[in-house]
Formats: sequence, C-alpha cells, structure tokens
Amino acid sequence: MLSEQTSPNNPETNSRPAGSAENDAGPPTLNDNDLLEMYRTMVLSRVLDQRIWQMNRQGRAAIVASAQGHEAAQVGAIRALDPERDRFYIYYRELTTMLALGITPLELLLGFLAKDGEPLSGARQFPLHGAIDRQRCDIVSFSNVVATQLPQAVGVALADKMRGEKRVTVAYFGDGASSMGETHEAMNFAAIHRLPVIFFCENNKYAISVPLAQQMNIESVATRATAYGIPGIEVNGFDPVAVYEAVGAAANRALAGDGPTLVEAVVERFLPHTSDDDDTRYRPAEDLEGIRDLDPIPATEKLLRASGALDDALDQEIKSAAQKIVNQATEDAENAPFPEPHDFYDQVYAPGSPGDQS
Amino acid sequence: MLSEQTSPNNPETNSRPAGSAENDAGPPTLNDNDLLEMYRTMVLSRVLDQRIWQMNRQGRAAIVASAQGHEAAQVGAIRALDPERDRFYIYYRELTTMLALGITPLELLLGFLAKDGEPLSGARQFPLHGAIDRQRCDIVSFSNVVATQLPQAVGVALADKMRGEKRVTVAYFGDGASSMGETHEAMNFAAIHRLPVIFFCENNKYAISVPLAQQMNIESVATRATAYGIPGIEVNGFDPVAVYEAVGAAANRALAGDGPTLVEAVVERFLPHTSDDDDTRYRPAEDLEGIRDLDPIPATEKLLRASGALDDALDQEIKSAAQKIVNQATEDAENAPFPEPHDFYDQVYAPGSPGDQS
Amino acid sequence: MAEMTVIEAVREALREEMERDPAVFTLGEDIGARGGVFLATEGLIEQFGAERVIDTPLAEASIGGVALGAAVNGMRPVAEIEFGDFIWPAVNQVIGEAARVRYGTQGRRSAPLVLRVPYGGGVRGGLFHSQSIEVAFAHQPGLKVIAPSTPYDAKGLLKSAVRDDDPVIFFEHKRTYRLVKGDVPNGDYTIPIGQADVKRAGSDMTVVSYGLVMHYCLEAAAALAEEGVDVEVVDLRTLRPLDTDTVLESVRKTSKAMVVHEDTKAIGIGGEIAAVIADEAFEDLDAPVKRVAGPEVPAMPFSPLLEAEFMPSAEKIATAMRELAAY
Amino acid sequence: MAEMTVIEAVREALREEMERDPAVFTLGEDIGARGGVFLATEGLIEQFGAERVIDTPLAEASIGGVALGAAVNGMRPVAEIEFGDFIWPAVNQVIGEAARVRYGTQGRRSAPLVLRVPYGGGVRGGLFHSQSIEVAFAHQPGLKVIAPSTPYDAKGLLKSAVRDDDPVIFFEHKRTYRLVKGDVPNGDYTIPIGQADVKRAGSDMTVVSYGLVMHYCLEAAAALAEEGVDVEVVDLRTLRPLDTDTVLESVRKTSKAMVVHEDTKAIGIGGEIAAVIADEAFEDLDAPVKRVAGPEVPAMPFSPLLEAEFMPSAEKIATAMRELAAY
Ligand SMILES: Cc1ncc(C[n+]2csc(CCOP(=O)(O)OP(=O)(O)O)c2C)c(N)n1
Ligand SMILES: Cc1ncc(C[n+]2csc(CCOP(=O)(O)OP(=O)(O)O)c2C)c(N)n1
Ligand SMILES: [Mg+2]
Ligand SMILES: [Mg+2]
Repeated sequence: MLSEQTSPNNPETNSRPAGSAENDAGPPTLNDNDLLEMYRTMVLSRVLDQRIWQMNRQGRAAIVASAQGHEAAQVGAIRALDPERDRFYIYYRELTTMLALGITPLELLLGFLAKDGEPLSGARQFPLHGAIDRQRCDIVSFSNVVATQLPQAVGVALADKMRGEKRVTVAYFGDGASSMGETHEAMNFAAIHRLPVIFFCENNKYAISVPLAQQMNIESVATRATAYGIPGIEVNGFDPVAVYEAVGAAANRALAGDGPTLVEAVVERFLPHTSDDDDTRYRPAEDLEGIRDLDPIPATEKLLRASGALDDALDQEIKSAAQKIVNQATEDAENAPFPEPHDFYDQVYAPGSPGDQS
Repeated sequence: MLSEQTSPNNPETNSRPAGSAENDAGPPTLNDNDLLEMYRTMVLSRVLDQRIWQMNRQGRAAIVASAQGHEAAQVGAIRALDPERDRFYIYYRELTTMLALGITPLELLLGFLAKDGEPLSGARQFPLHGAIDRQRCDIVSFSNVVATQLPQAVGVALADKMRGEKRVTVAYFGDGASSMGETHEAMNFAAIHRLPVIFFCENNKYAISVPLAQQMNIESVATRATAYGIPGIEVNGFDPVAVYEAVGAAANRALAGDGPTLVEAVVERFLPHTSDDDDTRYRPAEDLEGIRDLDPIPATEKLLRASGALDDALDQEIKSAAQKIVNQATEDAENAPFPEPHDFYDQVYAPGSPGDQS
Repeated sequence: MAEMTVIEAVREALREEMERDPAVFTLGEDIGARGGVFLATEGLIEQFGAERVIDTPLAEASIGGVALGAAVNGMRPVAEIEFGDFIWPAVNQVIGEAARVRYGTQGRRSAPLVLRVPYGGGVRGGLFHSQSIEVAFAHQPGLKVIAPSTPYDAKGLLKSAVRDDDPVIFFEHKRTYRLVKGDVPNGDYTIPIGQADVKRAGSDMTVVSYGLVMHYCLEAAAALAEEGVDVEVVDLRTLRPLDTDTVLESVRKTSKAMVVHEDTKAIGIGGEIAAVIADEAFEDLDAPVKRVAGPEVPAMPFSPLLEAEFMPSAEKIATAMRELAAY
Repeated sequence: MAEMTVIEAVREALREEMERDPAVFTLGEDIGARGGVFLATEGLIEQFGAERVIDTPLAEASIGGVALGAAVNGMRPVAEIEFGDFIWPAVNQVIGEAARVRYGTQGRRSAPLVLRVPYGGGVRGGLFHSQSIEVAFAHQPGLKVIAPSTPYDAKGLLKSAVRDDDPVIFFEHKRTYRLVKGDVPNGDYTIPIGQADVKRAGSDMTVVSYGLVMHYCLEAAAALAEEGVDVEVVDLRTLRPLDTDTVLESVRKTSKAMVVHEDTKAIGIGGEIAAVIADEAFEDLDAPVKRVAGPEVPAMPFSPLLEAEFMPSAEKIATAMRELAAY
C-alpha cells in the first residue's frame, strides 16, 4: 500500500455506511511482480496519453480526454477483475483501463485519429466509444452521454443473474455523473435486485469546470451508498493497491450474490477536461499545486525500487519499451486511411431486416 | 402528540443523519382549539372523499385518488405552514391539503366531475391538477407525471431566494416518486443552494401495487437525506401533531436560510390506488388488517374527548356540518354544466403572442 | 380462430413469446401481481414467476436503461411504459442510446428490446393520460415503430417485434384495448414489420391512417360508400420504416389522398405521408393531399366536450372526405 | 453596427437582457467561470455574479425543472443545455411539463423560460455531439422553437425569446458559432418570433431552409445564378409557429419548391413544409416539392469522410436545384 498518500477527501467517509462489506473476503494479496506489471501499464498509458495530447496540440488528433492522474485507479481496478469473465461499461476517460484489458496502443490511436479499422465503432464515434468485439472482451461505451451506462450496466448484470452466469459488471463514472437522475435509478434498481455490479466512481472533483462543492453538499460520493442500503467505499485513487483491494472485495461480494458496491476512487485530473478545454479559466493554480507531487507513477516506481523489484535498468527498459510501442503505433495510425463511406448505411438495422438500406 | 401510535417503519431511521436540525427551534405548541380545527378538516376531508369514491362507483365521477389514510399527515403539515406566504407543489392525493388551504368542497367536486368553473384548469385536467389563482393561494400541480414537481419546487424556491422573499416551498410526493431520477436531482440541487424547500414524502408503502421492498433496499425514505447532507426526519403520519412539529421545524430551517429538509410522513393508503385500481389483486389482506384501527380520525376524536375539548354534541355538530356541506356541494356540482369548447384554443400561448389561435 | 380484444391479443402474444423463448422477459411498473394497469400482463407472473415478470420501481429512465442493458447482453426484454405520457424520462435511453447501439458499434452490439407503450386518447385521460407521442420515436433512425389497430395485427406484430433484432417501440392505443374486437388465429403467426395493410379497398380516394382513428376512417368510408364515394383505407401499422410503396400504389390508383391521425398535425406522420405522395405521385394527383389530425393544442383535455373537440371523429373525417371527393 | 459572429451575438443579447431585466438569469453546466463550453456566457459571471449565472450540477432534468419552477415564479431563466445531444433527460420537464403549463392551468400560470441549445454537426462531433433534435420540440404545441442562422437574427430573436411569455427552445447551430459573421446593430432591437425571412430573392424556385445549411443554400443559389437559375431562399428562423404565409407567398411566385435541412428527412420539418406547399399551393406548383436532408442513419458519424457523407453540402444542394430547375 502506498500508505504515505492520503486521500484529499474526508477520511471519515471511508466507512461503509450500510450493508457493511466488512465481513467479505478481500482479494488475494498482490506481490511485487503484480505491482510491476501494473506499473508497466501505467507507464504505457502515460506515454500514450502524452502522445495523443501532443498530437491534438499539433492538429493531428481531433479531441482527447486525458486519463493522466487516473492511471493508478484504473489499473488497480482491472487487476481485481477478470477480463474474460467480467463486463466493462466504461466512460471516456478509461485509457488505462483499455490498455489493462489488452486493447493495443495502435487500436486506441486509430480511434483518436478516426482512422479505418478502429475497433470500437469503425471511427463512427469519438475515441473510446462503441464496443469491443464481445468474444475478445466485453467493453462497452455506447455514447458520450454522461451516466447512461449506469442503468445499462445494471441491465447487463440482471441478464447475467437471470442466466445464472457468475460475472461482475463494472459501471465506470465520474463525480459529475453522480448528479444525474439515472445514477440514482441505477443504484436503486441494482440494490433491490442484489445485482453483481460495481459502481466505480473516479472522483476527480471536477465535472469539466464545476467543482465538487457546486455538484453536491457532501464530501464523498461513497456516502450515497447509504441511500441504497449498499456498501460505499472511498479509497485513495492514487494508491493502485488500495483500489485493487476495494474493487476485489466488491467483486467478491458481487460473485457471492451479495449485490452491488459503490467504490469511489479519489483521483486528480492532471490536465484540462479535454483538449478542447482551458482549465486556467476556472481552476485555481493552488488546486494543482502539489498534486503532481503525489503522481502515482513515480510513487509506484519509488515503492518498487524500495522493495528491490525495480532497478535503473528495468525502469529504463519499461520506459523505453513504452516509447517504442507508442512511436510505432503513432506511425502506423497516421499511415492508416480514413474510413470511406462505402458502409455508411450498414448497421442502421440488422442486415436484411425491415429498414435496412445497406 | 398521539404517542400511542407508533410508526410502522424502523424507528432508528427517525434520526437526522446529516446536517442535523436538532438545534432548530420547533414551531409553537398547539392547543386544543388548534387540534379541534384540524379534526374538523380531517372529518370534512373524509366525508368528501367517501362521497367522491361513491360517486365514482355510481359512474358519476371519472377517476378518484383517495386521501383516506393521509388526512392527518396533510392537515398536520399545513398547520405548520402559512397559506399566504408559502407555496404548495402538491400531487394528486392532496384532498385534505386542498381543504386545509381553503379550497372548497364544491370547487373540488367540480374537478372530480370535470365541470365548468373548476378552479385549477377549467376541467382541462384531472381533478386536483392545474393551479389555483396565485393571489388566492400558490397551489400548483401541473401534471400527473410523478416527481416532476420536485425540481419545479426547487426552481420556485430559487426564485424566492433570488428576490429575497422569505417563503417556504413544499414539494409533496409519495414513496413511489422517491425512485425517480428527478427526485435525486431536485434534492441535490436544493441542498447545494440551501434553498427553502420542504420535501414532504407521504410514504404509504405502495406505488400503485409495488410494495416498498420492491421500490428500495432501505427501510425509510428519510435515509436518503444523507445523500444530500440535509436533515431527514421520519415521522408517524397518523399523528397530526408530530407531523406539524416536524414540518414546523423544517419551515423554520428554510426561513432561517438553512436549506431544505426531507420530511417523511409514514401513512397508510386505506383504499386502492385510485378508483380504477383493484388492490385485492396485490395487497395481502393482512396488510390492511389492524391498520384501520389506527385511523387518525377516531384517534384524534378520542384524544380531544379525553382532554375535554370535544363532547358528543360538538362531535355531532362537526360531522353533520361536514355532511351538509358535502351534500350541498354535490348538488351544486352535479347541476353545473360541462365546459363548452368555446375557449378550446385559449392559452396555448399568451394572448396575442405568435402562435396564439384564440 | 377466436374473437378477442386488442388487450387480449397483446397478452397472448406476450405469453406465447415467453413460452417460446426463455430469453424473453418483461419489466415495468405494476406488471406483476397487478397484471399491469390495463391487465396486459395478467397471469404472466403466475406462469413465469417474478424473475421473468419484474415489477420495477417507479423510474422510467431505469426501465429503459435496464431493458437496454439486458437486451445487449443476450436477453429479449419487453418493457412496459405504464402510459405513453410518462415515457419522457426514458427517451435518453431509447432515442439517445438504443437507436444508436448497432450503428455506433458497427454491429458489434445490438439492442433487441421492445418497449410496449399504451398511448392515445378518447379515454377521459386528460392532458397527461391521452397523449400521442409517436413522432419523436418515428423520426429516429435506428428505431422501429409499430402502431397496430386491430387484435390480429397486434398479436402478429408484437411477435415480430419480440423476435426483431433491433429496438422496437410498440404503441398500443388505449381506447382500442377493449373497444376493438376481431378474429385472431390460435397459436403462432407473425406479421412483417414495415408493411401497411389495405383495410378497405376503394377506387375514389386513398385515406392513410393508423391506430384508433383508422377505425373511424372505416366508419366514415362506410358512410361515404352510401353516398357513392368509394374510399380505400390504408392502415400504416408500422410508422418506421414507413411503407410508402403501399401508399403510393393506392394513390396512383385513386388519384386523391388524405391522411388521418389523432396526434396533432404539424411536423408529424401526416406531413411525411403527404410530402411523399405529393412528391412521388405528383403527376397522379387530382387534388391536394388533405390532412385530418388533432388540433394544435398541447394535449387532449379532460372534460367530455373538450375531449370530443380534440378527437378526430368519424363525422369530422367523413366531412373531409366529402370535401376531397368534391375537389 | 458591428461585425460579429453568432456566438458573440448570442452573448451580447444575453448580456443586454440581463442588464435590462433583473428577473433574467442564466443556469447550466460550466457557464460560470468557464464561460460555457462555447463561451456563450463568457464574462457574464464577472458582471452579474454567481447568483445570476449559476453553474449547475451535471443533471439536465433538474436544469429543465429548476428553470421551469423559477419561470413560473416570476423569473426569466435562460438555461443552457451544453449540447443538444444531452437534452433528452430534460424533455420530461420541457415537452411534458413546460409546454402544458399555460394550457393546463387555463392561463393561471405561465412558463417564460428559454432553453438555449447548441445543436447540429459539421464540427467533428460524431454521433453524440452533432445531432439535430429540433423535431421533437417543434412538434409540440405550447412550445416556441427558434433556429436562427445569422448573428443578426440570433441577437434579435434571442431577445424576443427572453421577453416572450411562453417557453422557447432556442437552437443555436454550433458550426455557425464562429463560421458565420455579419453586421449586428449595437444595442437593443428584436426580431419577431414566427416570421420567416427571405434571405435571397429569386424568381425560378423557392428553397426553404434554416440553420447552418441555409448558408449552403445561399452558396448553391449563387452557383445556380451563374447558370441562369434565379433561386429564392427563405430562412424559416422559427420552427414553431411556422411562418407558412411567407413560404406560400414565395412558392406562388416561383412555382417550384425545395426544402433543405441537416436533420434526417423522414417525419420532420421538411415534410411539414412540403405538405403545406403541396396542399395550399397545389394549383401553383409546376413540379413536385423536393427535399434535401440528412440521410436515414442514427446520427452524423465522427470520421471526416463519414461526416461529409452525412452533411447536406452546397454541392449536393446545387445538384438538387439543377434537377428541380430542369423538371
Ligand atoms: C448528460 C450529459 N450532460 C453533459 C455532458 C457534457 N459533459 C461531458 S463530460 C462532462 C463532465 C463529466 O464530469 P465527470 O463525470 O466528473 O467525469 P470527468 O470528466 O471528470 O472524469 C460534461 C458536463 C454530457 N456528456 N452528458
Ligand atoms: C413518471 C410516471 N410514471 C408512472 C406513473 C403512473 N403512476 C401514477 S401514480 C403511481 C404510483 C405513485 O406512487 P407514490 O409516489 O407512492 O404515491 P401514492 O399514489 O402511493 O400516494 C404511478 C406508477 C406516473 N404518473 N408518472
Ligand atoms: Mg470529474
Ligand atoms: Mg405510495
């Protein structure tokens, strides 16, 4: 545990207000190799993220929502889950999640450049939107509309439960999404039916420009769990191991038939909301001061070095491998063509079905 | 206090989870005369309600949602408020509220019979829907759509706050409405801006046929207050004085600028959801057994008799006065004509404004 | 064959589909023990249990969203929206999301859900229990929209809807539920989505309609027949995709056309049909395409004389037919 | 007079109305310090304070509902929906409630709110930042719906919207925000709601349009002029109530008509205009009324060639004009 990092939110709310999960078994303890692998993914994510941001600034990528600051939370969560078993209803800030689930930097870059062969929507949608082939991994992000994935994830879990399949569905969302009515309805429904859902909130304390205090009159999104009689766990999202443990416990609960859990990973958004945003308009400089000092990537590096799992050579290898992968992916993505409109009318309706114009 | 009545819900939830209101001054203590007046209104409401139900059964009234079982909660709440100062965003089960606010049985009957002169919508809408002339009393119920009144009431209170007017807006709703996303959004918004709103939930434990356990995974709607950092008070809705006190404290908070309160009055629905409903399909006979023994109207009568404020003669006077008023109102309402469509195109738009076809 | 009402036909279709395919289930408010406020699901919870007949909280956005999620994950949910007037909280999931699932994933996912929506007036429902709300859905590519008028069509089309691989909005006119009776085959049959039906053949004019008022068109056509005017009545049955072929074929024969619907007139189904006719049958038309529709007020009022003022009646339709015949 | 963009015109109208009337305030996501994601409200919080420029939580249903409540209680809220694509959670309060407040209370209450809605594509917004969503609103009696295309119209119509006593949906095409410039008078002026505007006079055909593609119609008309075809371009400006008088007057003069919009074709604004023309100008028409509109796919895709495939361009419009001219 990166215990020297403390959550910026009120630690009191790190309780489990109702339907306590305290008796649930946690996930297996992570060893140094596990953490090393998580570190590798975080580094790759950061390098790729920086590249995409840079390409946007050069006019080569249309729009980017950066995951910088969210990497530890995302990699920690996936570590506690099973990519083949579980289902991932993500939102747009899940670059690290995607990498951790095996989507390649090239595939992701095809999305950011809106190129042919983009694996989620064929570049019909924004980067990271659409769905990955189900046989490969059940990653879904149907739309840019905030919070719609929450009731959908609940329906997905309902279907699994009806068929007796033991799987966890994770609904990813931000603090901003917690204000939407659909979030309330989703949590309420899942709680009533004890569905195997993890509501995974990445609280970076901003909905674009709107700070937490103007979004809610409480300190922690996890508090909301009380309203549904489910466990709510606030965890430091800069600590990948703490997130792993919280999500692991929630997954165990879900698989045991004990219903949903609300996990809130408190993180920071290191960059503006998206590349279209200018956060100097609204974000006080103090707000970011010191926050980058808590950056989970160097912190994890330090921890691994302290335990002897990482030395200069290995760290160098990890970082230059990431650079190399991203460089190659950039080149390949830039060389890829834009999709031609030859299948423009495909998949409006099922092939051959009434209304199909393909 | 009718302290021999206990709330059927978990008394533990009768706490004030967050932003405690315990320091707020309560309203002035009620004397026997006050209670007598409340009793009078409850009796009138019951007689009128029974009459309308009967007329529906005879095919003379189109549809009725009965307030029977809700009278004590409704009369208790209005007692703590100021009909001239405050604003009432009601829902369809507020017959007693309407009477307590001075709307006459004849006016209400014109609504149930869809007759000309109906004071809320000119019988364009269901009974109890529309709005009372503002100069008379700010009672509003724009639609039959459950929970829409909650964000509206919040906007109403926002306007009062912006203009510096000291008024309370009460948003009435049922347990069923608590599941709607708009309820979440309304409470969240009001809490952030500390608006002078009372969220008054009449929890009769059914949304038409759906019992509480299938609506939520918690025992008490008041628990939800925690999610907004506002006080949540559960109160026995068969006890008009307890409701008066809870609403009075909430009104004081609102007027003092301390923001919204969620008050949950636990009541019973003595009759089917509406006259269109058949509750034998879903409501176990046990469910209603014994509940009528707790009927707040005879209980209040007993209390008033015990204190000497009521004797046989006065009780007789109150009950026959109610009968007489309702009989006369029935006759007048039945004799009233249906509205002719001569103003059918009026008030689609403001008179003279683009689109006005009147 | 058995004579039944529209509501019975809906119930039978639902029951048979649930018997046929274990992936079919239904969810909505009061559909369990209550059997639905119109009794469309009466008896289903007894037969299939509370796992497949789910009473939801009062929360339409989650009804839409949960149905969508379950559909994407291999089930065939049939969600009931209690009244069409209350569908708005669900449209974010239906018009916003479900309609774009297949297109937006390039076919990697689909959303085979059915939304059953009782709609329409003439039931003393007032402003909030009478609305025609089909336009917002029928306008949206990616959705299929059905609005049957008879028990036969209701059963056959609901079965097609359940088996369809795309999201289908299935509008059931409340007034037809018990009013309209007709012969319905026992057991399984389907009616293809996207095909209009000539409910009355005629040679003098084409009247295109759907839902409750289609029956009023037939009544009016009968009256006109006695006056020597032979009216063809086309029942659209599906509002998306529209079967303009059947409509145009009829108009090319009759050379005169009228569209009738209960919903308000402007920017609606009638405008589309009229525009298609006026464009593609331009050379065949002997008269302008007329429309009879609900008036431009926000919804149907409650009081009986006001309600009657709103509703296109057989008389109002017959009057318009006479005018068109005389053009 | 000053040359300004559409976004500047919107901002100026809003600022002047807030200066004029203390009851006017604005609410929405990121409209405070951020100045709105399109900067429509830039500088307003500095001038009017956080009480009158309210950053809301991310919750459109409450934006609609709170605005409605404040409007009913004497204020003049101008709510911003961040993108039209995200308006669906608010329609229960807007289409369901606000549109019926006046009618349903027999005028005892009114709802003078404005919903400002950036909409439309051509901005590389993909399926969920490009939608045209005007039909569901324009279909609803009780609402007024505006869709200006120029800075001059935007300022004058937004002022009229703020002063109007009924709920107004004010659609601002995102692509016009910075693309379209024009002269705008300094200070106060209004443009009446419900009046179309002839943006180019011509004698050979009438082209009816609105929003971004109205400019493409003007471009195409300029091209056609060089080919000897004189096109009249009518900018609807208001989508409810529709100014059919201006449209019909033009068509009676030109005898040929076409409707152009970016939104998908079926059951939309174009159908209504075409139906009205085909009905009321039946005897004057020399050719069928044609429509150029977005294709029947769920929304505008993201990748550039796909986006271009969706969008009606000046070239596509010119081609259609040539065909109509040759009819
Ligand atoms: C329903 C809806 N409203 C508004 C938006 C515009 N929008 C996109 S992201 C965003 C902020 C989301 O904040 P949060 O949920 O905290 O996620 P974060 O971006 O901070 O990770 C907003 C307002 C949207 N996409 N959907
Ligand atoms: C949004 C919406 N969905 C469904 C309905 C149909 N409906 C009317 S009342 C009701 C139950 C309301 O229950 P509750 O809020 O507990 O109030 P009660 O009738 O018990 O007093 C339902 C489902 C509606 N009016 N609005
Ligand atoms: Mg955030
Ligand atoms: Mg109830």
